[in-house]
Amino acid sequence: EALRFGLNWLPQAEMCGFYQAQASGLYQEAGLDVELVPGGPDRNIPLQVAAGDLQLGMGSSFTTLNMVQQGIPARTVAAFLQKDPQTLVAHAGQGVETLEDLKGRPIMVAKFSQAEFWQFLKQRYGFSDSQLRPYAYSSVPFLADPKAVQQGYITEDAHLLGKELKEPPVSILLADYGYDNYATTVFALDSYIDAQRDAVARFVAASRQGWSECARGDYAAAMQATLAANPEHGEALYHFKMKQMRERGLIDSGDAAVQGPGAMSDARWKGFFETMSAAGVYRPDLDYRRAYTLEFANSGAAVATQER
Amino acid sequence: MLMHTLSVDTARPAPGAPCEAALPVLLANQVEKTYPNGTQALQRLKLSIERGEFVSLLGPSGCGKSTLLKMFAGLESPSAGHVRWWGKGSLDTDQPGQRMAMVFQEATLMPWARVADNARLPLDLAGVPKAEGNARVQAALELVGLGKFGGVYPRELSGGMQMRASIARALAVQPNLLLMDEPFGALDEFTRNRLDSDLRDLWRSRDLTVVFVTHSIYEAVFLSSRVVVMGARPGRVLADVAIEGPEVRDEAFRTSAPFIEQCARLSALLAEANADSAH
Amino acid sequence: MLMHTLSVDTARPAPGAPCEAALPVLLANQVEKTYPNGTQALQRLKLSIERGEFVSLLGPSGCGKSTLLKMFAGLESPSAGHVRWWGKGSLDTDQPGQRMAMVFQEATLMPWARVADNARLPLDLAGVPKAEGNARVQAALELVGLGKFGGVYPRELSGGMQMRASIARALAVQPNLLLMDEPFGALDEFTRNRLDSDLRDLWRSRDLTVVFVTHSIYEAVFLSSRVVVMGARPGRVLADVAIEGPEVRDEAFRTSAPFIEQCARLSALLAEANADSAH
Amino acid sequence: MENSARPLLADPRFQRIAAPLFVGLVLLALWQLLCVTLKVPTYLVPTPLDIGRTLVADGPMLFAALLVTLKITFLSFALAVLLGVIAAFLFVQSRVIEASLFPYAILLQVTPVVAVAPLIIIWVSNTTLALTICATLVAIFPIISNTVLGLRSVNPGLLNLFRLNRASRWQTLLRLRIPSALPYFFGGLRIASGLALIGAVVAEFVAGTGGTGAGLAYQILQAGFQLNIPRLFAALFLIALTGVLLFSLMAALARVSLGHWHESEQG
Amino acid sequence: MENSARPLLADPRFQRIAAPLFVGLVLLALWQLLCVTLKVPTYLVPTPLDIGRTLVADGPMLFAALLVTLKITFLSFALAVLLGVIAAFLFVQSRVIEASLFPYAILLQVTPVVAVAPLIIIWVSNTTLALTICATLVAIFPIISNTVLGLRSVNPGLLNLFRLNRASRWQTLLRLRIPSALPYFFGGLRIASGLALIGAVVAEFVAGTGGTGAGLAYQILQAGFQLNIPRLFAALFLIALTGVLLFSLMAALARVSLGHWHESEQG
Ligand SMILES: Nc1ncnc2c1ncn2[C@@H]1O[C@H](COP(=O)(O)OP(=O)(O)OP(=O)(O)O)[C@@H](O)[C@H]1O
Ligand SMILES: Nc1ncnc2c1ncn2[C@@H]1O[C@H](COP(=O)(O)OP(=O)(O)OP(=O)(O)O)[C@@H](O)[C@H]1O
Ligand SMILES: [Mg+2]
Ligand SMILES: [Mg+2]
Repeated sequence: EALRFGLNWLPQAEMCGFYQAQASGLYQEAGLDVELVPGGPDRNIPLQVAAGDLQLGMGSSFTTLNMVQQGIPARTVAAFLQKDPQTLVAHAGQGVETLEDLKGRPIMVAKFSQAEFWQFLKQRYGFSDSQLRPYAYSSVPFLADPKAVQQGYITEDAHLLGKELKEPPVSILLADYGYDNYATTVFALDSYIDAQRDAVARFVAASRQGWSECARGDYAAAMQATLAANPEHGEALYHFKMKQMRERGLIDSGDAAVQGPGAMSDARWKGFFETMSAAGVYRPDLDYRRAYTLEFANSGAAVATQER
Repeated sequence: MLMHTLSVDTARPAPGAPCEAALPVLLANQVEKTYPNGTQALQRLKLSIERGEFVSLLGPSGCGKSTLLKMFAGLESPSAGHVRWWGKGSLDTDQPGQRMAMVFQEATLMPWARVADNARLPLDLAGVPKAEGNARVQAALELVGLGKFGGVYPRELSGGMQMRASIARALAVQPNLLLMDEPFGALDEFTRNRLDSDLRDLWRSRDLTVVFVTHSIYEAVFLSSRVVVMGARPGRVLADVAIEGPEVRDEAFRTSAPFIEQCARLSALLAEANADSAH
Repeated sequence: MLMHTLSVDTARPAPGAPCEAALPVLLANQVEKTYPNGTQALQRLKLSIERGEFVSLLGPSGCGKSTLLKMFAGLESPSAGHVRWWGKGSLDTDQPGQRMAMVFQEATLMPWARVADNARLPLDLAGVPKAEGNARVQAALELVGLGKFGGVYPRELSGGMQMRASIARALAVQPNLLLMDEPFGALDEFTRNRLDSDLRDLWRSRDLTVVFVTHSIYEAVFLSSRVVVMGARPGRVLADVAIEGPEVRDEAFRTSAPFIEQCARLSALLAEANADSAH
Repeated sequence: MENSARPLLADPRFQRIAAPLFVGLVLLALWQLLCVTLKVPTYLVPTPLDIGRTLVADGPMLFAALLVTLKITFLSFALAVLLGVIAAFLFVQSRVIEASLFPYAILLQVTPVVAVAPLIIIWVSNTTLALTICATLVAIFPIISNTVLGLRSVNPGLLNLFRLNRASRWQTLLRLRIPSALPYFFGGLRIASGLALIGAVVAEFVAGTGGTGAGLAYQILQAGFQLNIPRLFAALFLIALTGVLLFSLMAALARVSLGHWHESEQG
Repeated sequence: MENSARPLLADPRFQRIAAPLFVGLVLLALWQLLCVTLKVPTYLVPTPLDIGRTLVADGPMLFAALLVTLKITFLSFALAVLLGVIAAFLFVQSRVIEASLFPYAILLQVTPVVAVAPLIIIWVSNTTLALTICATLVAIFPIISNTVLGLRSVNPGLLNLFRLNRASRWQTLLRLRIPSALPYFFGGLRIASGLALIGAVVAEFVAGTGGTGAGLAYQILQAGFQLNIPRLFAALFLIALTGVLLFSLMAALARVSLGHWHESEQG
């Protein structure tokens, strides 16, 4: 079974489980011929999936909600990061400790995120658009201004920004403040799922296995494959990211703690949808249940493979 | 020898021989030309030029000579009236015996091409084989005294040399109808006289009709079988004078009494034309 | 009246009056010119032109007349030898009494400017007040018969009219040194004769030195106090002939015996020059 | 053969407007037909009707965004013309100046906006200004390049005339080089007007703040993220329309300035 | 005043190379000095020495990336020239064709690559081809615009000469319009060469996959994310150098083709 899985960024540690499954032959064992297609800054993975160029894509809770809202039947079949690594970063010693401290401050936010976590912050914490400052794909403006706040990722903030700063920066993980977006999800068109139910199931199962190994710290194979595909990533950063993911329980907290990596729950989807529709991102009458299925990631079989 | 290379065409018909029901080579019938800015360059002009004639146009500066010549070349269309070529309403120079060439008032050379390439242009456009074209071009260049200048670019020539290059370009065509707009104005009298003689010889030896614009009365009388005097503002024909003279004209003719007499007569007509347009 | 507007300058010095230690207005000393492509246009040319002279250059096409004139205008620098203006090694036309103007062999008009604006250019560049400039330009345009054409664009003029516009541009400067490169070549004989007379009158009435290139021997004799005959390849002075004639020259002079005699003499010299360059 | 009572269809002014509209209509019809018969899904390529509906429905929002983008476009275009022309004037003063500085003008063109935007953001806190600078960087080079070319393409005879009359550098520039350069300059304007527009969009992509006061680039990005492809195309349509209008404006300017003398505007 | 044994310093060919190098050295020295005295942190603006060191240290990697970018640049430049010239030939056949189609050529210029790249990627699976198409879109318009302008800027006297000799459309194009258009065409090339380069970089940003076979854009992107600013500047330097070399190549081409007759290449 040949299958193209579109990653939403250049190969990096946040995709550990997939590379692990690929490199250690889990996909092959499952009878799948998986190609991990690297993404880039402005690639539109959902569009490529919708067009059939890719069979599976990597996204977040937003992805399939957007698709369903636009009348493209697609579902999230697994979510491998229970906590979105999204952070807001500030310099140390600027009086920033909690999310509330950032209210009213200028924040550099990528446009990509403005329809996502920014809407959550506006809705839940009363942030306003007047705080927005441009984020030009670079942290240099942040470094240059001690008062600056920018978006970041818990997996890399301290490592990347820290080396240029005297004190490590303050990272506020939005997931800790009720931002329950699933990250590193796997999604596909309904039509594909219906036609290739078995292949999807095997892909999710093998990926769960890969992610379980990553969560345990067995990620050597994944790292090697990732660095081969993206030499600029660097080994040190990879280790740092893995450490962060494991320490912060990004992979195996929440539903995954019980049901294994990739698991999701109706309640969390409902809560997330209600928050975002209240923020005006989605029509309140949108049937959010059509944006995911628990059929694959929450199956008992998956838990069993985890304990192979 | 040069003359020979440039006159391989059929010899000119015996004068008076009935040719193609004697249709004029050129006929301008009640032609008017008003330029977009409102200048009326020609007014109800009527002129017929028979095969084998050598007609010179004389007239004050700005009287419409170039306009008329361009109309004869098919480059301007009349605002009223019409022009006929060999009896037809449009030019078809592919027809044998109906080849046309023109020397413009400016040299009009392509700055990017060498002199020989400039002169060969009409031949290239007509698909004349390279070897034959080169021979004809070289002959024409030598005729105008530029035999050694085929390889230089136009901007390396003096004004008179540029004009001669453009004359060579027209001669290389071996035309049956040759329109020349002040071709020898920028040449010294010596060269001019020589080219006058050469042109007259060429005309005599071939089936060639020439319409020649000049400001030199002497040149007009020396060359022409007929001189048309034009008046200005608006341009029109004031006088149409047949020139008496021997078939073969040489330096002796230039100093003969009939020559001087006819020059004087044209001079008077021209003075009238000038007075007329200055009124 | 026209003449008056164009000759407000100081009257010309009495002939023979000692002026500025009698330094020549123009001096070409052993001047050579070899163009980058190797053509030797001038060879060891020596020529001195005194204040108040009217010198014509005659010579076969391509003998270096334009090159020499451009050198006199400071537009070409000699490859060897040197040129002096009023005894100095460089031109300084801001000096009173040392204004220069030139008529090029081509009309050289700015296509984007109307005729009057074209003619006013040198005055504008010299900072002449608008009103005075306009008056001088209008007078000059009327002198050349373009009084009604100040408002049109160059491309709406005939070839001869363009040339006259460029003559008007030079005359409006009221120069003390006037360099003219075949200015009247594209004009009918009537207009040409009139402008010849006008130019001669202008020259007589002002402190004006003229260097005049022409192909017309008659014109050269009629106008000049001196005629220089040049030979070609390489360009050099073959003869330097003082012209005898009355101070005031009119149509009668054109038919006088001395006139015809001098023309014949120059014609012979010119034929020599041509034979010389054709050898 | 001229005819003063020319029929409307043969009038060049009419043609200039009607012909592209006609071609446009044909293309749109074809597009609609293809989409419908091949059942192309809307999220892949929307039909012109879909786009039209979106244009109407999202009109106010898109139009507001367009105005923001237009502001940057005009500011940067004006700046590019001003600075570009000054640079060209400078370069044309001597071959040595040109040789020394032209390579550094090329830097302006070949440096990706993405790479310099972060630095610009640091130095310029005003977003409009930052965006204008970015877009100017994109638009300026064709102006410099074409203007220099034009200022050099001077009839040598006229140059002699000016030298003869002891014209100062400044006079030669003003009265000879500038008029001679106009055809090239307008060619540069035609290219730069489009680049200023695209520069404004790119600058917004990279350095825009987004949010409420954002321009068309933001709308395009968000529509892309949210797979609202009809809106994306509607925004693209507005940009294209602006580009065509800008171009026509430049062409009209060239016609007015050159029509009476330069051959490029004849016939 | 010419001198055959001209001293080296006055030789224009020498000046053309030495002058910009000299200016460059002065600017680099100034930059170094400013960075050192003002203690500008490396992550903000690295010193030229830092950049040089990085260039040496990361040389093989950067050079490999440069080759990838160059490939796209050349492919798209060639394609832009080919298609642009064909389009220009077409447009110049009649004012109606030009009026009908020129607005659609403008679309090529004003459509942001970022917006169309996702669609192109879907239709064209070969990455090199997809990148080439994107970069071609960026580079083609100046070629079309300048070439059309040039093909129209024909001496009316020469046009008469060709009409007189019953030259076919094709002959007129080949022997009159094309030579007349060359100065404008080379002007277009000068602009387009830089745009092809920047187009290749932008296309890689937008549509590239990154990884081992990736070009300079990937290096810039990654260096930016990882705050390896010296490497970012080293990559930018390589792009700038390529741009200048491309430009010089076009200028040399123009000099060879036009030097013997066109005034823009004289003096
Ligand atoms: N393109 C044009 N637009 C407007 N008027 C023009 C145009 N060409 C010529 N004219 C006008 O038409 C008249 C005749 O011009 P034409 O060139 O035919 O004169 P010509 O007899 O050849 O003069 P010359 O002996 O000076 O060459 C002139 O008054 C001129 O101003
Ligand atoms: N720019 C140039 N480059 C090379 N050779 C040139 C250049 N200009 C003129 N020449 C050559 O120099 C010689 C003299 O040219 P010049 O223009 O001075 O002649 P002229 O006496 O004015 O001729 P005419 O009466 O035809 O105008 C000619 O042989 C010409 O070919
Ligand atoms: Mg004429
Ligand atoms: Mg000359």
